[in-house]
Amino acid sequence: MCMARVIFDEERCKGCELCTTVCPKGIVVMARDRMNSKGYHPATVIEMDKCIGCAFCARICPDVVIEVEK
Amino acid sequence: MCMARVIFDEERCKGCELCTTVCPKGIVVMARDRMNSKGYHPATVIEMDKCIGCAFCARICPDVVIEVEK
Amino acid sequence: MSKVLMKGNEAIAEAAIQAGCRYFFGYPITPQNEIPAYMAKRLPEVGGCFIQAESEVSAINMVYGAAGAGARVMTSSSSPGISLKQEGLSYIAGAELPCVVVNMVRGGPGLGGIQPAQSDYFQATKGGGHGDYHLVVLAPSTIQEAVDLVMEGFDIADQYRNPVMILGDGMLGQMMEPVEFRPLSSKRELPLKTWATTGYTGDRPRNIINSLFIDPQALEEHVKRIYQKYEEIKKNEVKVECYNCEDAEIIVAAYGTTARIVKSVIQKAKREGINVGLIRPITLWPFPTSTFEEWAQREHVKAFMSVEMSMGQMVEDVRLSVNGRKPVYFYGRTGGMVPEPNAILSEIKKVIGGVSR
Amino acid sequence: MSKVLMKGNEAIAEAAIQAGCRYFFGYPITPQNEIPAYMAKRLPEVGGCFIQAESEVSAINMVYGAAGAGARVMTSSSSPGISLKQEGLSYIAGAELPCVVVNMVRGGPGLGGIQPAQSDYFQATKGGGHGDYHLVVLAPSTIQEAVDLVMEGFDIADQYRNPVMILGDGMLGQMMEPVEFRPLSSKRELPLKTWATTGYTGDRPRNIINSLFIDPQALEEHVKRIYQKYEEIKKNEVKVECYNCEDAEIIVAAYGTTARIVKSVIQKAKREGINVGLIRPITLWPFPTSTFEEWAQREHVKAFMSVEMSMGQMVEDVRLSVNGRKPVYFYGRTGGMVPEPNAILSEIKKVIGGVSR
Amino acid sequence: MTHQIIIAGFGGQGIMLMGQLLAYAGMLEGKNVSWLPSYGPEMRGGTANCNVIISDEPVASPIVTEATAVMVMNRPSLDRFEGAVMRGGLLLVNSSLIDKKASRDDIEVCYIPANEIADQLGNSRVANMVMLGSYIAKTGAVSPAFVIESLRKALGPSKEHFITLNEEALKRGAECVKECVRR
Amino acid sequence: MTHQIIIAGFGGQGIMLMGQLLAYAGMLEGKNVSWLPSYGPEMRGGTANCNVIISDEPVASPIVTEATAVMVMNRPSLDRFEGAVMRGGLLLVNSSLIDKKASRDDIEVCYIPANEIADQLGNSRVANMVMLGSYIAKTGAVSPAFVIESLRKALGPSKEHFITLNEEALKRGAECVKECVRR
Amino acid sequence: MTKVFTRPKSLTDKPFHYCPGCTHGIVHRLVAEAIDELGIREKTIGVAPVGCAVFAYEYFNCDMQEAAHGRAPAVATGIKRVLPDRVVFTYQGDGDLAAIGTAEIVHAATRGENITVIFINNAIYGMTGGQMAPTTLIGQVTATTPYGRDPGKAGYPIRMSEMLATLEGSAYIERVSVHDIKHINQAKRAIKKAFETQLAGKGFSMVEVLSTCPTNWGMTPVEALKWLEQNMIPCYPLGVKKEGK
Amino acid sequence: MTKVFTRPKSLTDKPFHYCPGCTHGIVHRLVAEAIDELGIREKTIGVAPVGCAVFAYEYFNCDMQEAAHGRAPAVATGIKRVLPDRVVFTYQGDGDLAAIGTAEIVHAATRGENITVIFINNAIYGMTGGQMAPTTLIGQVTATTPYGRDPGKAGYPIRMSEMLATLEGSAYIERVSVHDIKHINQAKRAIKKAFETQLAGKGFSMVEVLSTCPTNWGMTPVEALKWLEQNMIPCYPLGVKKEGK
Ligand SMILES: Cc1ncc(C[n+]2csc(CCOP(=O)(O)OP(=O)(O)O)c2C)c(N)n1
Ligand SMILES: Cc1ncc(C[n+]2csc(CCOP(=O)(O)OP(=O)(O)O)c2C)c(N)n1
Ligand code: SF4
Ligand code: SF4
Ligand code: SF4
Ligand code: SF4
Ligand code: SF4
Ligand code: SF4
Ligand SMILES: [Mg+2]
Ligand SMILES: [Mg+2]
Repeated sequence: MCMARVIFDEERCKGCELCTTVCPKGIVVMARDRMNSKGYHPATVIEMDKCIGCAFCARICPDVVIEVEK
Repeated sequence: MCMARVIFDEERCKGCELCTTVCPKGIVVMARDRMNSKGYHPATVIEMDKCIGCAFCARICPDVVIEVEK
Repeated sequence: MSKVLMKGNEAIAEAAIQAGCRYFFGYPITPQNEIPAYMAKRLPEVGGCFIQAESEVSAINMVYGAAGAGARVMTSSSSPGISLKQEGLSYIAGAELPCVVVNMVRGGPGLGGIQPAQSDYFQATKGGGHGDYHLVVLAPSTIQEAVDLVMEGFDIADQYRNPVMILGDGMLGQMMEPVEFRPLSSKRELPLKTWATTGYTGDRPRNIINSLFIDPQALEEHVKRIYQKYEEIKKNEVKVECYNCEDAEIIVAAYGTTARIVKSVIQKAKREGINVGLIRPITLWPFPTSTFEEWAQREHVKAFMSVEMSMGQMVEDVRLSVNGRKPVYFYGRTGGMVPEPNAILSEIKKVIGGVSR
Repeated sequence: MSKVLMKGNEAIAEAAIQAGCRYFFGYPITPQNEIPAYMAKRLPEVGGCFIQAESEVSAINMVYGAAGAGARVMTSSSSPGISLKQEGLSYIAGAELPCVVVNMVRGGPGLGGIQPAQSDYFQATKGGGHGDYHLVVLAPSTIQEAVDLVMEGFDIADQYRNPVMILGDGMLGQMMEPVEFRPLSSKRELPLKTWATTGYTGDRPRNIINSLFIDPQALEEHVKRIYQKYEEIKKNEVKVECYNCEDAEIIVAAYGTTARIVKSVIQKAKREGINVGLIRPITLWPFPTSTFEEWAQREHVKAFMSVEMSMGQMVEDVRLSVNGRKPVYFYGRTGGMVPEPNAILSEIKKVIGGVSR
Repeated sequence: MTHQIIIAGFGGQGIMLMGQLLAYAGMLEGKNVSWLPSYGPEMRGGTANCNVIISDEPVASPIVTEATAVMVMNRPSLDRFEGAVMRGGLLLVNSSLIDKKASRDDIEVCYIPANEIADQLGNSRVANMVMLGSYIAKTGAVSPAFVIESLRKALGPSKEHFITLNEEALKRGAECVKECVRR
Repeated sequence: MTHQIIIAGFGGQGIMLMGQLLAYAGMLEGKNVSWLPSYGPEMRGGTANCNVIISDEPVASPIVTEATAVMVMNRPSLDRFEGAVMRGGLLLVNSSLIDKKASRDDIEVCYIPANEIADQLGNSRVANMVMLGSYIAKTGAVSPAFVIESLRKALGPSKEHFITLNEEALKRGAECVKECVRR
Repeated sequence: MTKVFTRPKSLTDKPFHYCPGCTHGIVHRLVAEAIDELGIREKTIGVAPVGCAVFAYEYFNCDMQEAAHGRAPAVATGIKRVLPDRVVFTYQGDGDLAAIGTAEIVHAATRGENITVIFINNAIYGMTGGQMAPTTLIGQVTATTPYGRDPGKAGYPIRMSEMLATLEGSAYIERVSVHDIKHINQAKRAIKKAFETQLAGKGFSMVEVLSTCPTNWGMTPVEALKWLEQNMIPCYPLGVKKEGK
Repeated sequence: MTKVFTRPKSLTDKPFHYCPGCTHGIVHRLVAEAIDELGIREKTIGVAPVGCAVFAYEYFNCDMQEAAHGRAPAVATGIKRVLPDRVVFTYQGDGDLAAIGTAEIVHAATRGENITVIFINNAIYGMTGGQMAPTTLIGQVTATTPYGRDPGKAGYPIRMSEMLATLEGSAYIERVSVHDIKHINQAKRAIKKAFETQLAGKGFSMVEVLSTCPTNWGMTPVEALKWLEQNMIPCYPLGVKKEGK
């Protein structure tokens, strides 16, 4: 089983939700519970262990919020 | 036999000789013996009776020097 | 008619339509985008035509064509876009075509910024294009005045066959004030546009719109005839507001929105017992030279000060008008910075301190 | 070096090459076509590059790019083409890029004519583009001076990071005179172009060529810094020729080829016992204001007269300099007409008659 | 009498509309008015603010540097505009979004829980009208009826159901101004 | 001493070259010189003319309005420039192409059959050099040797055989000036 | 005898200022003939370029406007929008249309502006004394390509007709030549068709005419026609490039 | 664990000012990745447009010039001629490139200027608040086509890639999209290839990227991607339009 991890630079996130639409595992969601200093609900990953490190989320993010490790 | 006639407005002629190259009868020539007030030897027709009124000479003349009657 | 609250840009567009303008050719640029947007919406409603041109260069040349065809036509832009129109404006002036051009000035040079400025004064009044010519330059201070001047501007353009520029700034374009669209107080006898290229049907000479005169003598005669027209304009069309000049120790020269700020300063100064006057040129070209001349001769006036949103441009015309009779000072902010009343007041005090010493 | 007989336009092109200019971007227009033609021939020989741009607009923006990359670069045109360059010039001034721009002025406005004129003075000196900025404007009177000023112009441009305009006219461009290509008398310490975009290898900060300052405060600071530079230029770079001014009753102001005609007039006047002086601004911006001020204070000088190939443009700077101390008159021809010596002389006599009455 | 007003907040809070309604209402009352927005790159998100003047005299400068009243709808606006209130002037703070207190003691400050009230009314977008209601009640600068008339103009005839909601918001805002602090 | 010269004729007659050779020769003699062409749409056919000044003093205006000498190579040029000769000045007329006589009686006029002489030399294109030879002989403005040197520069090394022809033309032109009329 | 060939009514009496043998004159006449034959002179408004044809306003016997260099399509647009029932045409050179006026022609075409453009491609700037045009052939020597046009430095000849044909707004585009009688006749038909396209309200029409500049090519007029045929036509293939609906 | 996806070195640290979900940001990253992968950052000089990407000079971590609206190709030409061994690219919007800058892009292409152009087609003027662009779709409502773009008045959408592909000087032109991962990957390959084309000295290269403007289209970012796919791609077919030698 491949271990992978995504890291969000939440301050850069603008809450556009694009990343949530491309995750094959459906684990990227918006964090409705918090806001960054720009006033956006940032994207985040639930169930990180399901992440396959495909980097789709990172590749579609217009604000280079996401790093992926594998 | 068809009668035709070409009339040169010699003052307008610039002696470019284009008309002389298209006459199927080869009757359009430059009048080396005279100059118009612009200093050009004008084109003219020798043996007008050979003219078939095809108007090729007129059609190629860039300065609308030539009228054709038939 | 009742008043409506409108943005300066929209009011200017509506004024043009009410003045019979049916053609608008423009290219987007901040801070005047409400003008083309309004025109795009309204012109089809009144049977007119709006085109977003591919550039300002193209827009001004569409204006040339439409004006030459006899239409009332307008374009608008802001500083960099107006620079691109300079060749076209010179052609329009040279071919003696009437039209109205709006410049909602922003900070420069170059791409600069988008905040209000007055640093295109030279370009507007001295001729940013080549050759000897002038635009009639109208500088409204309120939106109502903008509306009135746009409407009159079309008449002036038609009367003298000369382009008219409305010189505003981002602030005037973006703010809202109540306006009334009212008929012009001065009715002009406008000449028929018998010179327009509408088709040569034989009932008049063939019409040619042109600014080429390859024979220098002919060109000189043409230019001199245009300059005679300019003398007429200078005689008939100068507009200026004098405010609180009687008994003023110092007279400030300011136009457009800056003049409004100066008025606030004057009220403030009054409360402090300082008598400050304002000469507000409404026509920047022709410049109200004689108004300055007259006040410069008054003894109570010790000095003049030009206040501008620029590094000092109109001040040259003030100096030319005052012609050494009194000292002329300058205070300005630029690049989109708006002069603050307190700063102006303290400049005024400095000057008064200086000249009364 | 020995002298060669050269056309003004070709001499200007060669001077640029001798000054190290290796890039030329231009678009044909009469009467300056010999400049691009010469450059097209010569630049490949010296390892440089000539491009005939698709338009003047494009040419000036190529100049922007090349200057930003650190090269010595030139463009040239004539009046309508220079109008099209106004946006680009404002950008170049705003981004503080050094370059040399030649305007061989022809009659205007509009398409106008192709004979010599000086009716682009306002455009050149006041800023035909938008925003607060100035070009350094050099106005040669002879071909030798054109050569010298072009060479120095590149240095001035580099020293102050500001565009320099050579303002000539069709006559200067088309005539021939002997010229010598000689090293500049004044050697300048020129700053290294560490700001040029040559590739960010990490040994210096990242370089950005730009004129956008979206924050008005930043834009104002930027403009004010440029204006401090202008003060330096005013202090260091004013060039002017005074000719026969001692004892002159009237001083004529004239520049470029017109000044040569005036010199002929002065010789003629001398023979008739009339003492006429000439102040010939060589830098039109910065204008030799203090020279005029000084002579205006002399008692023997009764009046000034600006003689131009325009409807009266430089005369405003003369008036601003004289500032009411003495009357300032104007005589001009325009549209490609060249003032005749006799006509100038009779104007001078008229003025002298007037002021000595 | 001249009201010199600054209104500031986030881009989406209806700041510009508040100012326009005030100016329109002022005009309907026969006053001289002006409305001046800040424009520029701020428009794209970030903060927005506008200046409104309502006066018996013709409006000279449309710029408000010494405000008779400032309304701040978010925290950055409080920081930025608190200083612009003239001595003795009025500061209205949207206490729903601003937890900080004003620091000046030479002005009157009202804390209006505009968003909370709006939420209570079932539409958080009318927080601006709550604030406006407070301002009007406090200063009497314009009559609420004219504000509603202006709003009717702005919304167009189809949105009549919104009007009631907004009227209510104005009213609720007006009720809040009892809680003001004059220091 | 200042020579102020106007040269005029048809486009193809080598008018501009005449002027340039004069100016170049003047320069080689260490004089101040200038050459000023008329330019413009006239260039495309029609007439051409230029002004040349050769002077001990620096050249002020390069425009010749009162010429010490005028050379006209065709009829329209005579009509246009006869009046430009200063009183006592010199007018050289190409009598091969101009049948008219000059009308002024306050100047010296020479009739030079330039084209005929050129034709005699076997090349009608050197009519301009014939005329130039006359002018130089008459005025001594520059030495013929410098004109030839200038011509050598203008033609380049490959055209050496032309030089002899041109030298001859200058000489023949010089011989003509005996036939001048001083009135 | 009746006149079988005579000066078209849509030309004024003024003699052309063009150089001897310059085919600008032929094209002028063809345009005038087309206007005559369609009977539209009274409602035609022409726009002259800056280029050798700058004085076209003196030759076409209809109302005319003289445009700034390259801007004729914009000027024509202004006229046409004001007077949609008139016939508006521009007459432009290759410097005018294919260099400085590139944006104006592309956008007039893409807008489907209902105007007719007569485009004279003579592979050079005639009026200013023979500089390179965008249409100058590879290797061709001009005042600004003294060593011959090198595409590595000065780019390739531009085929405006083919380029504009890619635009949806262009209704009719044809390239023709006037180097002999047959092609002159073809050119005439094309020009007439272009006006007909406008009259039918179909949108933008353009005829590119390969033309000579004997003066700046340094040839006799007769040589120039040959050079055109042998050198220009291979680079600029004749024929209809676009024909809409 | 190793980083399999991280911020490219050729981007500075500065957060983009673009609206949420605006695909300008994706394209910036792709350009930076291509530069990184080719190892050319040190010799790359970029030219920013006037448009929403006006601050591109703050984002690309290489030397940059900010050009006047539409003139980036001319500015790039100036730079490239002075520094022929550097890599020069422009980044331009559809107003910048396809409207005001039409002449500059056409002539850079026909000159075969050895530069790379990244062309962002978002069918609108983003920066100035949503006016019609030359690429605006038929029927699309914008600030200056309030009744929807009517081709009879405002012309047809312009296909720049197809148009420029007709020019001999263009070496490589491809149209791509960034509406999903597959297309983003394709876009990346195209951008890289464009730079490679320049590095090989082949001449003008351009990648047209279909891009969204959620703000002025009045949609959420996610809706905008769908709208792009469903409306723009049919009008602007993806693929290689030109691939030279
Ligand atoms: C703005 C501007 N730039 C340049 C010129 C100079 N100019 C006049 S005509 C011309 C080009 C003419 O070439 P073309 O359009 O091919 O017409 P042709 O003379 O060959 O028929 C140029 C560059 C001008 N008048 N205005
Ligand atoms: C000469 C000039 N004209 C107009 C403008 C105003 N302007 C700035 S950006 C822009 C258009 C932006 O649209 P686009 O190029 O499509 O880029 P986007 O914002 O959509 O990415 C315009 C018209 C300007 N700055 N300069
Ligand atoms: S890397 Fe792939 S699997 Fe992991 S969160 Fe991102 S899109 Fe989902
Ligand atoms: S795509 Fe990027 S900016 Fe958008 S929500 Fe996801 S992480 Fe945030
Ligand atoms: S009409 Fe025909 S046959 Fe007669 S002269 Fe002309 S070309 Fe020859
Ligand atoms: S074609 Fe015309 S201009 Fe030429 S020679 Fe014949 S008649 Fe004369
Ligand atoms: S220069 Fe060329 S295009 Fe112009 S008129 Fe002469 S031959 Fe014709
Ligand atoms: S306005 Fe449009 S193009 Fe510009 S940043 Fe916002 S979404 Fe992107
Ligand atoms: Mg041509
Ligand atoms: Mg866009």
